[in-house]
Amino acid sequence: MEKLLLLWSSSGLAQAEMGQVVMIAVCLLLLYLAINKGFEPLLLLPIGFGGVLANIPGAGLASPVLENAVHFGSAALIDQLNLLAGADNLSGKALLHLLEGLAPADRLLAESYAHAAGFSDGMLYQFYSVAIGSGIAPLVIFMGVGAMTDFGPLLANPKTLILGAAAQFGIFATVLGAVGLSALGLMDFSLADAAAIGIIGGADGPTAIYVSSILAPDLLGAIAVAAYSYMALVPLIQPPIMRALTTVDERKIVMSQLRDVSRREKVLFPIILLVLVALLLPDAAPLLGMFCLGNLMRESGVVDRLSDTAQNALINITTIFLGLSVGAKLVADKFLDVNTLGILALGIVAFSIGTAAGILMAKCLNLFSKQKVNPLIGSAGVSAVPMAARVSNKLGLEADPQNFLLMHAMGPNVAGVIGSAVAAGVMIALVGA
Amino acid sequence: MEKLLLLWSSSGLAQAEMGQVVMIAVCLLLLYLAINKGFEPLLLLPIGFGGVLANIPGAGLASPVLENAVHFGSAALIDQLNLLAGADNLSGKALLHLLEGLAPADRLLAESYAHAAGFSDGMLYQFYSVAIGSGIAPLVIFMGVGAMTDFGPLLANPKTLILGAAAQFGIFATVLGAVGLSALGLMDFSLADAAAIGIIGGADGPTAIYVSSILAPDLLGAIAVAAYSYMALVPLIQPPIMRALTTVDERKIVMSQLRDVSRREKVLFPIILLVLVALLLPDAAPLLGMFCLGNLMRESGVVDRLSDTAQNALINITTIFLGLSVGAKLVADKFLDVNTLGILALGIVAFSIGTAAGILMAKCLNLFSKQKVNPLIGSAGVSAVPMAARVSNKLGLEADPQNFLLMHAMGPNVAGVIGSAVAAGVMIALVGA
Amino acid sequence: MEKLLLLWSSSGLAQAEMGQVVMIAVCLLLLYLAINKGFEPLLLLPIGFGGVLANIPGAGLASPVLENAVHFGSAALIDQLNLLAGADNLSGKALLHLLEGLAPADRLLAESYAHAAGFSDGMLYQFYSVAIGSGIAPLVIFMGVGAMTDFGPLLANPKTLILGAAAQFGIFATVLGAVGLSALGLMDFSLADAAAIGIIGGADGPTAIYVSSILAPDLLGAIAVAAYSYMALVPLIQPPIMRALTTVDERKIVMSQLRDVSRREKVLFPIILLVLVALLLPDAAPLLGMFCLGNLMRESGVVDRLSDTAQNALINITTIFLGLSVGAKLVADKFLDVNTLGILALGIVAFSIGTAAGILMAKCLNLFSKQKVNPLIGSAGVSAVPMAARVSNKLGLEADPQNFLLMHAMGPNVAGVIGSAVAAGVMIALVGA
Amino acid sequence: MFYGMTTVVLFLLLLVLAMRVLAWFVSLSPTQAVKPASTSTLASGASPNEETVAAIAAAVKRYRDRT
Amino acid sequence: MFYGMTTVVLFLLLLVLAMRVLAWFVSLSPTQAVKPASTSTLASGASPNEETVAAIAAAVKRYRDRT
Amino acid sequence: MFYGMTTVVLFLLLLVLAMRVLAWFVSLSPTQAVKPASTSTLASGASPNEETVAAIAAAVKRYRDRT
Ligand code: NA
Ligand code: NA
Ligand code: NA
Repeated sequence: MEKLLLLWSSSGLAQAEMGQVVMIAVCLLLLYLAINKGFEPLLLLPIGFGGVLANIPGAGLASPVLENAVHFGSAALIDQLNLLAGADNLSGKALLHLLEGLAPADRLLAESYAHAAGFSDGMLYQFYSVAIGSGIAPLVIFMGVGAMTDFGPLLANPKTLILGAAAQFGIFATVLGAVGLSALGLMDFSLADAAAIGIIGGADGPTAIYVSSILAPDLLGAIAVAAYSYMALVPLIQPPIMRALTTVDERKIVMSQLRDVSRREKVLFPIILLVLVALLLPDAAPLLGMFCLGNLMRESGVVDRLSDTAQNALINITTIFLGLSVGAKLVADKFLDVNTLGILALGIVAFSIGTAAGILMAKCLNLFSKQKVNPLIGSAGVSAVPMAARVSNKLGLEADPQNFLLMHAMGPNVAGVIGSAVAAGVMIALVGA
Repeated sequence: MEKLLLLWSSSGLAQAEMGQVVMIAVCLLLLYLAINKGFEPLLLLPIGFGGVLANIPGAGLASPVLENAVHFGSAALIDQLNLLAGADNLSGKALLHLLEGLAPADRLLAESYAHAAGFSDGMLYQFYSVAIGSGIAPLVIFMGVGAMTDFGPLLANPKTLILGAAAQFGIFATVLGAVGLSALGLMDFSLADAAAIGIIGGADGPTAIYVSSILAPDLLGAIAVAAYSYMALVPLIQPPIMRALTTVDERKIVMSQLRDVSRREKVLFPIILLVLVALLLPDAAPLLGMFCLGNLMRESGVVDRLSDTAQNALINITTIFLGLSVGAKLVADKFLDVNTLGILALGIVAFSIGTAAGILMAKCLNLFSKQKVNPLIGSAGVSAVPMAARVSNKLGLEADPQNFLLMHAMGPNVAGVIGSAVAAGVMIALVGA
Repeated sequence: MEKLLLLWSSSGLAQAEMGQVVMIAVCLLLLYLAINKGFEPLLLLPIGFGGVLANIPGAGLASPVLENAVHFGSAALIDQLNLLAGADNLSGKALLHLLEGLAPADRLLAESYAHAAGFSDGMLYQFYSVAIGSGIAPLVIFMGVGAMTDFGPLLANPKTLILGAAAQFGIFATVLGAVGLSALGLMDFSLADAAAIGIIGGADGPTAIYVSSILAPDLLGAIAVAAYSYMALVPLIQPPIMRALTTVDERKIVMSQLRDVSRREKVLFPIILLVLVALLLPDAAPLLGMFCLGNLMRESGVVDRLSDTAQNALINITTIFLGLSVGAKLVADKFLDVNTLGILALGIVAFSIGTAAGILMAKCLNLFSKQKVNPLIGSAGVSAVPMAARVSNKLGLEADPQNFLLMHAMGPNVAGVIGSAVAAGVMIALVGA
Repeated sequence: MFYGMTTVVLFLLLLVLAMRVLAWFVSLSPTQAVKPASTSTLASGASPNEETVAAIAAAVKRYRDRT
Repeated sequence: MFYGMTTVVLFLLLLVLAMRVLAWFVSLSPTQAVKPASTSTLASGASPNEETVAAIAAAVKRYRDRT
Repeated sequence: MFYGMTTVVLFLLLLVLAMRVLAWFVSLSPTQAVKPASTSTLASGASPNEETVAAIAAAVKRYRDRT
């Protein structure tokens, strides 16, 4: 009977906290959206699944060894840890906080006690450390995205890069807004938090995860969920803004055929981009460097087997573990917080401003240029490849069933990827310093 | 000449110990069985190969840096390590034991001495740490197995899950037996050892490796070899037991066609299983969580590229390193031990009891149910997917050439995977506590 | 304005040192050779790209956390590190040197200060640690190469193994030369350096990287670049030597058809090789062990899915990170050194001697054997698979348009892979001891 | 161990129950499989419908043929 | 280094010898290739023979067609 | 943040400029694509030309058919 009690007390139901149950429900909702509504399932399915695992009561899958030891350790172990921490009868978060502040040698000792008592780093915590804590997984995904990206439409019409630049305005406006609202006491975000949140407006998952892993790891879960959700919602968010800011005549503008782009241009472009980044924006070098490597592997045509692997096996493996790792951050005490609502609100603001800025910039360009640009492609500058470009194409077809904008919109679309990576580098340089 | 002597003294022959030679022979036998007899070659080939590498005299491929330093270090290094260990003139295992007991900071210092003297962690030791020490590789393989598993036959006939439950009786009976024999002084297994050995009866490689990496790392090599060998021997082990416990009439029972299972059921099943595990059996959450993730990726139909990778590149890569890592545990002083014989004996007992329990449970179900179950499918409950189901099918065809049991046996077969993972979680909860 | 200054001061241009600019130019040249001239692009493209990244001014992508902290840290952090190092007002390399010499516990403390100040290990440094520092990546690539290698031609004509042995003479002659020149004060290489440089003559990339990661990590960048460049230049380097050392009549020698090799021989060969290595040359066990594993997976025919993965996804993934990691060693203070010129010069000497030794050995064999060997296949013994064999074939066709030597040259060609791995083991045993 | 085996059996019986409930629950709605994402309202932009596919194909073709 | 080169050559000569022994050893038995696993007694359950394959195929077909 | 946005825009404008220069530079030489490696002198041994391919194919065939 004693043993049954032991099993029961180790069961999840007995240890469940309200927050964990709510988070599991939230994550099941994410799974529903991913599977039934097609919300960016490649990421949101593993994220939602990881979130369920992270919130299993009593399993501690998302916790480091010391946290597991403090939460589930025997009285004797807790005493030992108290002694080491120079404390007396502390437990829970107070003890954990002390232990985490110890000098490395003492901390290793505390961890060795915990290991000896049978505790270990949770599975998801290990995934997080390797995939995101090191910064590697988003970079590897970016390499794969680079290997999937065709810069042809952008090279054929360099002007569209300006649309990709304009769309980053959403990022900076949102950061300012978040800082302002925090100054007014309405929200509670540091500058680093605000910068990480703003990047949601870049509509680029790996970039958002990379930046928030550096600037605001505690907000990473909410930021990633917001970024991918809004990317999935692009077909709902963008059209009203696009219709409001354009006239029917503008939407009917037919753009001229894109010129031919030689292979030589395509091969040189990632190298030139790399060199410019190297010389001017070293903080964007990891993201854009890996992106350019992927693109160069694609376009050079001499390492097709590497390019194929980067686009398939490697990016898929990384995506699985990246998703689970993001899920590790969907724990109640970090996600069920009023700040998460703030992040969701600011995220959609960033998206909307970015969309609007792209369109307005396109209209602005038209004032100075003979070659008119259909402003509908401006919204594609937020990236969200290739969804935003498809939305541009769809609205163009609504206005004129013969006006295919897809290829034209791919220019600002891929420019948006570069733009938000550049913005990320600038943020890290400004805020991290 | 001096140099030739140096080369000779560094050669394997000069340093070989009897145990290493015997282990190399054992591992070559494993390779023979894998290649020529088709014994689970996907695992036993890398395991056998890793075992040969681990026993190369003088190479220390399976040893951590300190062990290599203590075994092959110069007199000066040994003196330095003695000083650090507070010992005097110790060497070999005595010194190593002291060093491993040092506080982390001192141990790091000892390791830094060893690194400075040119020693390092052996290749297989590194593989073991990353793949098994962390617990990750068996979990990743379980994800791949999940992505390969079709729960259709089980969902069509939920009753067969009970057969998968019954077959786990072999696990628990064996644990009791091992504990009993140890109490009688006939064997020498702790409760944790016994639990890890019992899981062999689950006929599920990654589960057995996962459990023994937590409960009995020293026995891991023997347990993994026993588990995979007996899985390969299922077509020899099971039929006599199946024939002995069933009448010809029972073997001729024709089961009704399985009903259709909708995609919706298949998508919801892994989620429901996950939630039940989360709430009731957190200790089984890593294994069953990853399994359910793989299955959800498969059935959801929205992340086919992830599912493909989990079933191919990722599981293959992991299998190679898992096999080599298991091989790292096939070293003489752990394997050439009377306990290994005990493990082999207990393992086959567990298999046999599990097989019998599944069949008897099927006959028992028939007492209470109108829809008769062919008891031959009960033995498939031990898992060993899909071998055990094929054996059921084969014996069914022997009794009646028109009686195809394969699909019916797949129900208990996949249920056996769930069953032994649940049993693993229960073991870890009971014994690890 | 202040902020713009901050951004400018963090930009690359403001921090660029001459050496970095030169190294970026060198790496762009590597990219040019890889892409436009087909110089071993699978490795030289990622190496060159990694080299550009490693030299981005101010990014510290190839540096460990302490180096980044010392270079870019605030005055307060530098003070803190000075205190810890027991120094006063040191900075730059002097401080770094002290910090790297600290006992592990203090070093961890220093690193924790650096982490707290926002610094971290650079991306390429992380890749290097995991891929090369651990020794794993070259071994995994060797496994893939093993899985791609057909030993049929070698087994059909074992004599050609002697050609593969002779070609290793280049390695040892070069080591002697480097040691001699250093003794004369003309160069400055230690014995370990010389051994690592000599392996360039093995014409085998992963072997060269593996050996130099153990014996001469600082020279790794130059050695890897030299090895792959000369392998790419085999069609230029070898023909003049081959023509000079053979008569037209010798080049016209027609070799008899190769005998059939049974699958059984092909399966047993890697096992026999493994056992011989295990007993006689434990220091070559990692390299040749993984090579034999790959080949056994290929030939056994029972683990095709593992063999396929080893030849594709796994080797491709590893190649990408191996290349980037080698690039991490292409930093100015290690590469822009007169020693690099020495390495390049010695490397081509090693190649040339190896080529000549292979051809002369073939002629020598012809003195004692009735079955004449076409000496053109001797040069293929340097390995550089399959390029050197193709060169033999080409020169054979020049002499006699019906004399196809390709299959005959594959024997010494794959023998050269074994030969240089054996030589690597011998080097490590002799020099590492 | 007795309790262990009991737990395993109870858990699996619960799972049998859950599977029966699931089958009953699924049988309530018409036997359609889960709708493919492309037919849901939201995803109509995400997963292109027939007409978008045609448009994309045409655009790509024109882009490729433009020389 | 001289001893190093000697070792390499000796090892490779030993390997040549081993290959000759191997070729001789293999030539003793009839030149059949290594038997595919499926024909060995043990594995006959593991790797299904013709009749099992047919049975499985039939079972799968009936399972798929059962609606 | 104002400076941040400015930097982004300036950097991207520079990139536009670089792209225009690139396009102009590429247009100087005849519009051939980058030569495939196999046609360069150096790589002619590396990437086999027609005749080598034929030779290899013939050699492989003879090797395979030799029994
Ligand atoms: Na963007
Ligand atoms: Na089982
Ligand atoms: Na070689």
